This record gives sequence, structure tokens and C-alpha cells, in this order.
Amino acid sequence: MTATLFIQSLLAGITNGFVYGLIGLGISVIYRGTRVVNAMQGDFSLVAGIVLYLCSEHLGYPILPSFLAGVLAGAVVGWTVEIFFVRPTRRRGGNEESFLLVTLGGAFAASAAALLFFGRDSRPIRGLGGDNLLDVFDATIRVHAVWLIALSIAVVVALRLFYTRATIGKAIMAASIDPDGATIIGINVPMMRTLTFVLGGAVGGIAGVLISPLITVNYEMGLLLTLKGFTAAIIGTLGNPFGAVAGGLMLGIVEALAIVFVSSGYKDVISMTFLILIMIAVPNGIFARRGRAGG
Amino acid sequence: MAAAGVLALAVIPLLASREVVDLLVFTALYSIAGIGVTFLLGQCGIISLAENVFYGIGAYATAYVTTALGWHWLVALVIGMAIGGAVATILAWPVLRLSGHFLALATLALATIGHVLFLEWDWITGGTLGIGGVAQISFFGCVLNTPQRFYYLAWIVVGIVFWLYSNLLDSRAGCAMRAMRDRPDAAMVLGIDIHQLKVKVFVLSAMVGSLAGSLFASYVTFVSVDSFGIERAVSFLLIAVVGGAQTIIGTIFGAAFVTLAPNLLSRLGDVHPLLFALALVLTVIFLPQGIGGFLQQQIRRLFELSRLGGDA
Amino acid sequence: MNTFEATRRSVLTGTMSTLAAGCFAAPVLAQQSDPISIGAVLSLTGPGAALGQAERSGIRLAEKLLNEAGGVNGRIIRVLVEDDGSKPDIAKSKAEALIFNEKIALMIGASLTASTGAISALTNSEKMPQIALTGLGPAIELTYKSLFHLLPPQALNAKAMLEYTKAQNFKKIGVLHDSGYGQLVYNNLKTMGSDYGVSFVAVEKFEVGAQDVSTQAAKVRAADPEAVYVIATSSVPFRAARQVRITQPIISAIGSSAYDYVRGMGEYADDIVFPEFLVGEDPESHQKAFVDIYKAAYNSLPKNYEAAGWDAVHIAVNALKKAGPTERTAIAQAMREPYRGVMASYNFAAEDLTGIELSSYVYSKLVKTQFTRLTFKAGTKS
Amino acid sequence: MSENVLMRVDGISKSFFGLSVLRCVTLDIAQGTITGLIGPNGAGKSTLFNIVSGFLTPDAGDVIYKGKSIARTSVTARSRLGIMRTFQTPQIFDHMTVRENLVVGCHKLSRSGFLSNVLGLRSSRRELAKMNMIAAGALNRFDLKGMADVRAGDLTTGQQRLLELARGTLATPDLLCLDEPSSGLNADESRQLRLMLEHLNREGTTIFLVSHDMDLMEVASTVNVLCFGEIIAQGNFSSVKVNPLVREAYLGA
Repeated sequence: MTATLFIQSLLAGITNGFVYGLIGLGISVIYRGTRVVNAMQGDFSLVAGIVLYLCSEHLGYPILPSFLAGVLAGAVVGWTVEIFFVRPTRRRGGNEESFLLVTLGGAFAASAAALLFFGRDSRPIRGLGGDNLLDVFDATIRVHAVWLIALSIAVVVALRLFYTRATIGKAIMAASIDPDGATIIGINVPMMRTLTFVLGGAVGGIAGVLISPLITVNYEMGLLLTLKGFTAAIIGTLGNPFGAVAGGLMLGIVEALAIVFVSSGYKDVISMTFLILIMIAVPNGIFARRGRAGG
Repeated sequence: MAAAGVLALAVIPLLASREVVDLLVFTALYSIAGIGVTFLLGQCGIISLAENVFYGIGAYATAYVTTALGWHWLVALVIGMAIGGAVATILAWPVLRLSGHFLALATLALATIGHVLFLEWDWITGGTLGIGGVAQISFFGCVLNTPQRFYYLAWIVVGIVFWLYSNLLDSRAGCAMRAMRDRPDAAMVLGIDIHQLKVKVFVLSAMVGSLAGSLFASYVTFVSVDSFGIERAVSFLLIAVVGGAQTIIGTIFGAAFVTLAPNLLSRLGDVHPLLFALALVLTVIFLPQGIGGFLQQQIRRLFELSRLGGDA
Repeated sequence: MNTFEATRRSVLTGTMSTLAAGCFAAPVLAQQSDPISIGAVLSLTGPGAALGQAERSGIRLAEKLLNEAGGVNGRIIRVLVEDDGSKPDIAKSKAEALIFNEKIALMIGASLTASTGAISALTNSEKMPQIALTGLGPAIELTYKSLFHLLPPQALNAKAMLEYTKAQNFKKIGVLHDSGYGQLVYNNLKTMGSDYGVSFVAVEKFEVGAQDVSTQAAKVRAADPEAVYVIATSSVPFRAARQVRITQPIISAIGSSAYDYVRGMGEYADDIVFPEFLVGEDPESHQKAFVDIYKAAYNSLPKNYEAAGWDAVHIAVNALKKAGPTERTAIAQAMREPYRGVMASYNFAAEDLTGIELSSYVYSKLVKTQFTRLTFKAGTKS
Repeated sequence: MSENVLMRVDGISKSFFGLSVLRCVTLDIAQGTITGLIGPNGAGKSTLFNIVSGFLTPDAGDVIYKGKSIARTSVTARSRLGIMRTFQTPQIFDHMTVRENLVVGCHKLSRSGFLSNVLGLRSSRRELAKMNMIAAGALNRFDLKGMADVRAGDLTTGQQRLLELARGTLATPDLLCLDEPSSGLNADESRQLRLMLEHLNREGTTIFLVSHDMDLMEVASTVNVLCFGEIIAQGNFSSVKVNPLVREAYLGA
């Protein structure tokens, strides 16, 4: 095995890690604020990706406004989902599985709508720094991938500040940890939950505009991303944004190394087995501060 | 009530078109596989996304044993259930020590692993090509080669499996299970070996799942890896939740939903996956206890009304 | 007795109401014998949508024109297209519906090997002629005498790739394939490679729908091959290959040549060779007419699967003209002869009921995102 | 160790995240007695309790029960050895009826296998009937009569404590560990509780009692005082009460 190959696989692993992490980030944000495991996080990104494509490739807008449009679209979808899907479910006393399935239904819907209205092609999008490659020794990485990594770190930091500093951030936490108490001290709990979904949607949107130039936009990308993001988020302990990215990185790198050192056919077998072993070894979650198994 | 349902089931194939009977056969098959997931979720609070693995094991066992080895379908079916049970035991012992989202993720991981292995071990499974010409089930020379014929077998098996599960539900183990779901700590203190109990229920659901898989293989007479992917596991979970995890009988309605809804909707053109998704969302929103739970409430209400009527 | 009847009916009305749509909604046009129904089970949604939707547009076009030309001896044909959502179980149910409710004379489809397998078991037992838009499936299908395949068996696709490889005298080949279609083709490449003096120095696979395969691609590159086979039903591996600086020529397979994927490759769609059958940009003489008609109808260029759909309907109608719409075995029998289609020249009299020969293959090359037809022809007969 | 010691907690130490909660705690629970454990909040009572019942394993020291070390055996196994406990917040099965709760209490009394349950063999049916009968008996003894089919979650805290206690006693434990059994009870409920404990004790159940409730503590023949992870006093209640260390610990004087 050449050094180039090793570096290349590492670069790929890290890039994918951040991709998974970005999706996991959104799942964590939403779980943290509403205790809902959102199965359509990847589809927030799908929508954002489509909007980005329409703006930058189809209408030929410059990259930055297109990005913002995509993020906005994500936030809007998040808002819609909370208002029309999640809130009614909660009102009618849905349990954890209900939320999972409602959002899963949303995911199916998004993907089906994409196929119907956006078509079956997978559309390439010029990313930040176009399609240019950056050479690392003899290996390569997309310039856009570097941007993706940098920006996702920025997002994590921003979220951390948001939850620790911003009043709304604290209010959201209060609302999710102890709704009744929060209501008593005058926090509008339903609104906080909606805000959480808007935030989660925005994070999904950011993920979408960052990821789709890397992997092209395709009506099937949503659930695939969600599965990986879900894995990342849970490994990193649901509700812990930092953990989600760390979990994603772990998954991405394990996958890459599995391909290099064992066999690409068994990549998933190896990474998933590793996953199970980790969970059994550290039943409280790798980044849990004590607390129940599964965070 | 129940009698009426049974009677209806009994006469449908005499009147309904072959297509409908075919769909009802699939409803039966999915009910059998779904009941395992439903019971795990509703009675033990375990979200299992790995049922596709056992469904696949059953199907491939039947396919391989009847085609490659040319053995009798019944032998194949038993072998399938045995393998399914064994694999489930080995997997469940470590994995069921997990709980909450970890457990859900672990079962999802198992589902992925299973699917990949079904693809990789194409010397058994035929990989993407699949295996054709699986032996059909026959009783004393009567080959179950039409939906009408297979229909009765399938639903009798549903009856048996549901009977077994309802036995389990109101038994010592059943009580222990519900106790475990409510308060694991207290259950342990009362001498219930939680982990062992979970493993047993999981293994049972695995064997039932592979039973369904075997029946599926000998009904369609063709198996391919496409039938045992993640989305199959998801659809089983869907059956459990839509049907109502708390009730056993609800599973049938859940199964009916996932088989009939897409088929009826697909008459409306390319928009049908979208409509199905929305149907799913609406069902979950408006029937949070699932179809089964909803019916149970209605029936209870009816009884109360009638009792009041009696008192008056 | 009467009471029993009554109760039974009441019970039925109760329980069947939900199924009513399923039971009785099925139109019974087949009875009023003017139009002849042809069934088609395609993957219009799900992962196989790229195939199914392409095939449908070919089918619809052929249906329209053939009816304008008088259909089958004056009787018009109706092609009833059903979507199996890329799932074999659903494909089976749809086939049941078409055969027993719609009383179709003949079956077209499915788009995917698995769905075809699920249907063919049924059509075989019903003696229902079936024109599959896939390559030959599991061995059992050779025993099905009413199942025709419009696409070549994967063995032939592999041969076509190797023929070109040999002509370019590439010896060390790297392979990047997905675990579905790619695996099928590679299994054949593996067995035949040595006959063509080709050795596979690196073989990397990835799951269908994978979104990044750059590590696999890097592994292929590290083996330093003379050319790379990329076989997958998506654009991802092609992008990955170029992004990790695999500069060698890429040779792919027919299944990867759909515009859906090529567009997805963006500017990486360059220096890729496909052994296929129809190059819309530069069709062979006997394909020209079809391409023009198609362009006029959809103002986009057709490719193999559109042509396959088109051929399927034509083959069906020919057979129906000869054998009439009722005698299934007769229809199947009528089909068992050579037919020069738009996509390829078939010989359904052949053992595999496909009978496509290497000479039917056309080699196309992507140059700067544009398809061009190569003069190269795989001359030797299979 | 002397014959009549049912359980000996022998030099137990436990610390969480470097913070030591119990330091070499030793105490005996004599056969057939009611042994009390008191101490100010954060003294480590619950931790010790969890170590005794098996929810925690000690860092050092041992728990000897009926002459055998059980410090590493599982909760379930201990339960089968006859150790029963209640919880500070009553852990009743909310979604089950009062009767069902009691039926689960009989779990240890019956032995029917999973398979026979699934197959619904007559043996397992008979067994369930028997369990129901025992449960019915308990309903009377713990005057929960009217509530057989009430959802346990709907009971008052007092009734829930009662139910938890009843459920715990059905399988006639040798050692009954009660964690703050009187918290959340009104005056006559706790009087009732006290009578019940004395009754159970007379019937031969050894009781290990943790409580803030000094009136309830009167039933204890020996009382151990735990303070900041150490036993600072042992003896009968009256002597302990006047112990200066104890006064200091409580009054912080």
C-alpha cells in the first residue's frame, strides 16, 4: 500500500466524516430541542441542494446568494415539518416511534416529490472553488471539501455559543429538559420547539449546500445521508452537536481504512461491526457526561 | 366480531380477483414477519430494524435447500427457522445489552450487515441475480401454485403465530415483559432476568420472521437480495407502528396498509409514492395508537355504551 | 340458508369495502374485444427509475405510431404500464393484476433483473409470453420458453468490453464497480479476462447508491492499471475516478451509459468508452428513423432503453399480427425468429431467447461530455 | 462470623469520579431483626443501599449474605437468594393494574418456561391462575381490595408505596430492604406502614430500613448512623439518639 493511497483514503475518510457529521449535527440539534429523532434530516439537505442547483446552475445566480437561498429553504422546510407534521402528532399524544415515522413519511414524501418535479438525473453543482483539486503530496482533495470542513467546524462552534450564551439557546434547552417548568417561568415552549426545527432545518440546509456540490444532487440522497448522520449522531451521543461531528469522523475514517486494509466489499460489515462493538464497550455514549445508555 | 372477520377472510378468495388475493397473501406474510417486530416494540420497548435479516435467512434457506439440494420444502422451512433462531441468539446476546437509541442503531447496523452479506455470499444467495425455481409448497400432491391455494395456508399460519403470541401475552413471561418495559429496575428486583427474557423474545421474533421468509420464497418461487434490504426492515417497523404496537391484532392492519396502500395508490400515476408518504404521515398523526389501538378504543367504547344501555 | 347468505353478504360488504377499489375498480375493457391489451411492468420510481422511465417513453411512442399505422390487423393496442417501484414483490402483484384482471395478451418488462425474475416465474407457469427489458437472469430462466430478453446477457456485455480492451491492447485493468449491476458484469469479466490476455490488477466495489467512492478509486489508481473499467448505475464512481487523478482511459458498460448518469458526471464525462447499441448523436443508418421520430416527440435524444421499449412493442405487435391475441403459446412461437430491431439485431430462435451478437454492439466515447460513435466494431461472432 | 448474622456489609468503599462516597463501611444485619440506617442527606445511604441490592458494585470490601459473598452477583440473582428492595420513589408498573403488579410479584414463586408459555400449555395456565389467587390474597391483606383493576399509575403515592411493599413481600423475602418507605405518606398511612413492618418482622422477615423518619426508626432494634461515607454510631435507637457525634452530624453544631 502506497503512502499516496493512505493519505487519499484518510482525506476521503475525513471529508465523509464531516459530511456525516453535518447531517448528524442537525439530528442532534433537533433531538436536543424536541426529543424528536428526525428521520428527514437528509431531505432538508436534499431540498437545499435542489434550491442551490436551481439558483446557481439553472438561473445562474452567483454562488453566495444561491447558498443562502439553499440554507433558507432548509429552514423553511424545517418550520413546515414542525408545524404540519410534528406539532399535530404531539398534540394527539404520539410517542417516540410516532415522531420517527412521521418524519420518515416526510422523508419519503420529499424524495418522491424530488423525483416527480426535479427529475431522476443526479445534477452536478459547481462548489466553492469550482471543481478545482488541491494536491496533498500525490493525493488530492476538492477545494470545496476543504471549505466544507472549515465551515462545519464553524457551525459547531456557533452552535456551542448559541446554546451556552444566547438566551434563546438557553430557553430552547430549558423547554426541552423541563417543559412544564419552562412554561411556568414564561417560556413559550411550542415556539421553542418550532425554533428548534427551524434551526435544525437551517443546519440541514447548510449541510445540503455544502454536501451537494460534493456528491451531486439526486432524489435518493436524502435517506442515505440520514442513515449515516443518524449513526454519527448516536455514536456521538444524541443531542451533543460536538459528538455528532466526532462520531461522523470516526465512522468516515473507519470506512476508509476498512476499504484500504480489508476489502471494499465488506466495508459496511466492518464499519458496522466496529460500531456495535464500540457501543457495547462504551454503553453510555462516547461523548456522554454519564447518563443513560443511548443518551 | 372476530368470527365475522374470520368468515370474511375465508370467503374472500372465492369472490375477489386473483390480484386482490395475491395482495392478501402478501398481507399475511408481512403480518407473520411484522408480529415479531410489533411484539418487541409494544411489549418489550425494543425497536428492531433487523427483521429483514431473518426474513432473508428464511427465504434463502428455502431457496437454496429446495433448489441446490433438492430437499423437501418442509425440511427447508425448518432449517431456515433453526438458522434464524441460532443467528438471533448469537447476535442478541451481546446486542440486547444495549438500550434506547443505541439498541435501535445496533439493529440498524445488523440490518446493513445482513444485506451486505446476502450480496457478498452470492454462491448461496445468487446475489443480484437471485435464485429462481424455488420449490412450491404442496400437501399430498396438491401444489399451492396459485394465490387462492396459498392464501389459506398463509392465513392459517397467521392464525397459529398470533395464537402463540397471545398465549405469551397473558402468561407469566408476558407479565414479566410488561413489567420490564415499565420499570426494568423493579422487574430485576422481583427476580426477572431481563436480559434473558429480551433475548428469548428476540429469538422468537427472528424465527417467526424466517418462517415468513420461507413462505415468501416458496410463494414467489424467486428470491433476490432486493427483497431483504433496509427498506424491508423499515417497512416491518412501519407495520408495527401503523398497526399499533400495543395490540397484536393491529399488526394485520399495519401489514394491510403497507401492501394495499401502495398498490391502490399506484393507479393514480407517478405521483403515488408521494401520496403513500402522505397517507403514512396522516395515519400516524391521526391514529397515534395505530389502527389496532384505534379499533380497540372504539370497541371498548361500544361495550361501555351497551353496558350503560343495560343499566338504564 | 337465506339468513346465512344475508349474514355473509353483510359481513362482506363490511370488510370488503376497503378492498373494493382493489377488487372491482379494475377496468374490464379486455372483454369488449376491440383494443388488444399489452401489459408492461416497469420501474418508474425507486432506484430503477432511470431505466423504467426511459423504457416507458420508448413504449408510448411505439404504441402511438403503431396504432396510427392500424395496430394489429385493424385492432388498436393498449399498453398498460404498471410501476413496480423497483421492488420484485410488487412487480409480481402487478403482473398478477395485468394477466388475470386486464387479460393482457403479452407481457413487457420488467426493468430490473430481480423484478423480471419474480414475474417470469408467473408468466412461465401461465405460458404468458414475456419480453424482458433486462439481460438473462438466473440459470432457471433458460428453461422458460416464453421469456424473451431484449438486453444481452451480462456475459456478452463483458465480452464486448474485453473485445475493445484487447483491440487497444490493454493488459492491466483496474475495476471499479457497484455491488448490483457492476457485480453481475464483473463476475463474467473475471471468468473471461484471461481469454483476452487481460489481468485485473485491482478490483474495488461499492454499495449501490454510494455517495463517495474516492477511496476505492484511489486503491484502483494505486495499482497503476493501463485502463479502468467503471461499471455502475450512477455517476459517482466516474467523478471519483477522475478526482483522484485516474487519467487512464475508462471503459464502461451499457448500463452506465444513460444520459441520467452522464449528466451527473459533469465535466468529468470525458474519455469514457461504452460498448452499447444506440448513440443518439450519431445513430447507425437503420436507427436514424427512430432517433428522428423520438427527437420530434420528446425533443431529447433516445438511448438504449428507449430503443428497447420501442422494439419490445414492435416485436409484440408482429407476433400478435401473426398469431392473434389469444393463443399464448402461438404468440411465443411466432416470436421465435430473428428480428432486426432499432436497438439490436435479435435472434429469438437462439437458445437464450435473445440471440444478440457482438456485431450488434456500437462503441461510443464520451469526449468533453459529448457522445461520439467510434468506428471500432467487435467483428468476431460470439 | 456469628450464626445469626443474615448479611454483613464488610468494609465497603465506593467512589464516583474520584469523589469517595463510602469509606470502609461495615455493618451487620442480624437474622430476624429490623436494622435501621439513618444519616443526613448525601451521607451515602442510597449508595450503600444500591450496593446491598446489587445495582452498584463496591470498589473495595464485600457483601456477605448467608455466609456467601454476593458483592459481584446480579440484582436478579440476589433477588432469587431472597433479597428484596423498594425504591425511594416507588417503582410500580404504571401501565399495569394493581392485580397485575402483584402477579409480577409472584414471578419467583413459579417456574414455568418461556416455551410452555408460548405454547399456552395447561401447566402454564394453571400457574397463572395460582399467581392470580395469591395476588388476590395480598389485595385483602394490604387493604387494596377495591383497586384490583385500577391502573397502578393512577394510585396516590401512599397507595403506590403500599403496593410496592405488598408486591415485594409476596415472594416472602428473607431480607427486605426499604428505602425511605414513609416519604410522601400522611400521618396515619405511615402509622399503618409501621404496624405492617412490625407484623412482617414478627412473621420472620428481616428488614433493613433506611429512613429520615425518626418515628418510624423506633421499630428498629439496631440503628446505624452513616455520615459522609462513614459509620459514626451503631446501637439501639435511644442510645444513638443521645450520641454527641450524631447530634453534631445532624444539627451541624
